Amino acid sequence: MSNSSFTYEQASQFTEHLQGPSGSAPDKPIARVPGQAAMWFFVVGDLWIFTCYFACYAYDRAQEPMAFLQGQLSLSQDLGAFNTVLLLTSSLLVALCLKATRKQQHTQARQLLLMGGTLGVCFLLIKAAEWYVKIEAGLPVMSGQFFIYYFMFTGLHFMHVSLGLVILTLVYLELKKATAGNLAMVEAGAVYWHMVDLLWIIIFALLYLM
Amino acid sequence: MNPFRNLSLFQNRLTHVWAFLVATTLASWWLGGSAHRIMEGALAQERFTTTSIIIAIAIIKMRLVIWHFMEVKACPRWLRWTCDAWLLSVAIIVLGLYRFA
Amino acid sequence: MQTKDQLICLWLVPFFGLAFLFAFWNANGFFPPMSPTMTAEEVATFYQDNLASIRSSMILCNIIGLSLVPFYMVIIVQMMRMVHASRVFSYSYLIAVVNGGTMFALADLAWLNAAFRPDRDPQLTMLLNDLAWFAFITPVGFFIVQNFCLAMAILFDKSAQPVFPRWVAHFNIVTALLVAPSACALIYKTGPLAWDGAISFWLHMTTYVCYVAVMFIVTRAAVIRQATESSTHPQTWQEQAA
Amino acid sequence: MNSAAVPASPGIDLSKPRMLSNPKLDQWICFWSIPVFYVLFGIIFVIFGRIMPPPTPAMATADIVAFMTSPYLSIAVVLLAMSLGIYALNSGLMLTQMKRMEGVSPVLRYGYIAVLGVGGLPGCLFPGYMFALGAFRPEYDAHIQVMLYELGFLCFVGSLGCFIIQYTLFAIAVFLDKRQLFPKWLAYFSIWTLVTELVAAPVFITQTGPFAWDGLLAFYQGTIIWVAWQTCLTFYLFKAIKEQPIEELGLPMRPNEL
Repeated sequence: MSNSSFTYEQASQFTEHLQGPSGSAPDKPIARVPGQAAMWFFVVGDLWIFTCYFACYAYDRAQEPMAFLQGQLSLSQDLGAFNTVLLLTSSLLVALCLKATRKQQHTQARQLLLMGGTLGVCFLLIKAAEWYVKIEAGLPVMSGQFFIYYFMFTGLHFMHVSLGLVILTLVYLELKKATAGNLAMVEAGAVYWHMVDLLWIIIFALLYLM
Repeated sequence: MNPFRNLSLFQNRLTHVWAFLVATTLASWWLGGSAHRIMEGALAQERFTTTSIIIAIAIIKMRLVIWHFMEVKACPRWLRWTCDAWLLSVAIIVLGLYRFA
Repeated sequence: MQTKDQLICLWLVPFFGLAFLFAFWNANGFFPPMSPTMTAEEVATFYQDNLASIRSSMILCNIIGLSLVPFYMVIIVQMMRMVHASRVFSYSYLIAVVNGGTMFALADLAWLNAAFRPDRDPQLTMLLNDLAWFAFITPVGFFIVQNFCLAMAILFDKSAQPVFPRWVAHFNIVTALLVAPSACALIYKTGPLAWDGAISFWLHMTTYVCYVAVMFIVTRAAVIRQATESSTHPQTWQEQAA
Repeated sequence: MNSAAVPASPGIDLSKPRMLSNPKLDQWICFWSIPVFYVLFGIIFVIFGRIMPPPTPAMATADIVAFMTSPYLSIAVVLLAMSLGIYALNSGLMLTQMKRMEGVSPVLRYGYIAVLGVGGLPGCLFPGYMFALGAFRPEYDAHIQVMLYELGFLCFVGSLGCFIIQYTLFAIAVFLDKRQLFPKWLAYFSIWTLVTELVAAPVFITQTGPFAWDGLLAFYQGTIIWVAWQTCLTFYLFKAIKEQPIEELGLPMRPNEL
């Protein structure tokens, strides 16, 4: 990967560039992709795969709007919103971690990453609790299409978050080594984690609010 | 040690983006919560307006995450366009199918 | 010396082979096999009448069902001794053996299940019986690939002292071809290709028994040659190369 | 890696005359079995069996009986029973190339062997037998035919476990491979395949809609992604064999190392 040769000097230039010299927008973007190009291939493809799911969901929802609305009302919007905030915060922490890494503040980066990961774990626990309550309430109630979509979307997202936690753990271990080659990996991990956040934003809107 | 040292949290654009994201989340949460009230009347038209706003908010949020957290704003043009094309397609596909299917 | 364990695995073959032959001879309706043209009621009556022999034989088969696996593993180890560009045929052989063995286990379980409750709906008994015969007679694809791999491995062998003689390769191809038509038992209820027919059953079983017997003899010879060679020659290719 | 040249040793006779002048012929045989297998697969499942694309689970009983008793279905299963073994050759080739990866211990390869040794049966041959059973005896009661029909399709579309582990192991191997035998994006591609495969999980609880076994998500999307993945994988296998240096073939290989 050509990105692994990306040095810290370049990284700090890149950060400055992102921020703008005085917080203003950059005039001309640097032709560079954060992380590995392969990771972006995955992210974009994954987003398109999910788009197919969303299309099916929107179509089916239009067929029987009342049944879907009823299913939707039985979900807890409050928990969903809380989970969204959790993931957003976690995303922020990971973005800050990347910033600290670019400044070669590895200890600080690890602390931030750890906090971000902990929020991710909280997200999973809350999701699991939500499922538990739903299943306890009785599966026959949830026989409709809506709940198949609910369990599929949240289940797939759950899987993505779990994979994301594995990736964050690998990034954490990489940060412990604090060698110069790890920046691309931290960036790739951050990109993946933000994608998980991205998917949750739209899933939250579709399943809980729409 | 303070994990946020040297990050100038309050002047940091990432934090501003995050605050905006949380605020819009709460706004769309309030909007979606009003589904309870609309339920009885089940006005498809009114529901569509609410839905459109909620989806629009989600699209804006995703755009912000892509732009600032994923740093796509400093990426080559093809990636920026791919991401924007995706966002636009999601909006069109979801709302179009929801409205006209 | 890694030949003692191989010889042990080899000598399991005659032991378990005799047990297999006994099991099939003992079970009424298997030697010669029952006809696929029987109606559901006839099949059900058949199971009711022959419960003891079917159950005892099939339980025996269930126990020894995969007992030929160690034998095939000896063949794989012998394939590894050959000098090849890659291990590709050994891998394929292993996967084919696993699949073939699973199908036999499935057949046996279906027979036992049919005999478990002889007074059930005759159609269900017939269904289980059909499934068992299908799984027993027709999954020839794995045997074909297995033999093909062994044959190719022998032909590709670059050892100065071939592990298996070349005719074993041809023998493997011929047995695979003889067994192949049995898959047609999925279609025919009468004639030589039905599961009780001359080709699908008799030729298939005879070929298989002969195959195991011949492979037993040549594999044993190969293992014994390995034992004598490894006492005089270096053990690994690295040592040989050194 | 094994960059040592083939040593002239008393145990090896390199001068043997044979059709084997191409030292990679064994791998090429296995490689060309891949297109052969998938062409047969198409003939069996699409042309003769009409199993792909699948008919709907919500079909009327009379139609199910008509589907199950089609004589072409039996022919398809006969072909399947004769040729399914070929996938052992494909898998063997995959394992041979995985063996060349650097920084990958045999553990992934052994897992791959185990998973592939099981995979084809619940997902392919067993459903084939269900269809063959129905076609073999049209005299079965309609409700038995319906059960066989459902069992067949649920196994065919819904058996996921083996393939999910296969994609996972492949992805891990490609990620760890320092040699980059396969490109990194192919590993990510196999994660997509995994995700789209997971979506077939609800086929067991729905009879209509996108998650049914003939559904847009459970069947079509997964199949399209899988076909694309398989195509890319085949291409890169081709490349890997073609670019494998001659010195790496054959010796030194330890006799007992699988």
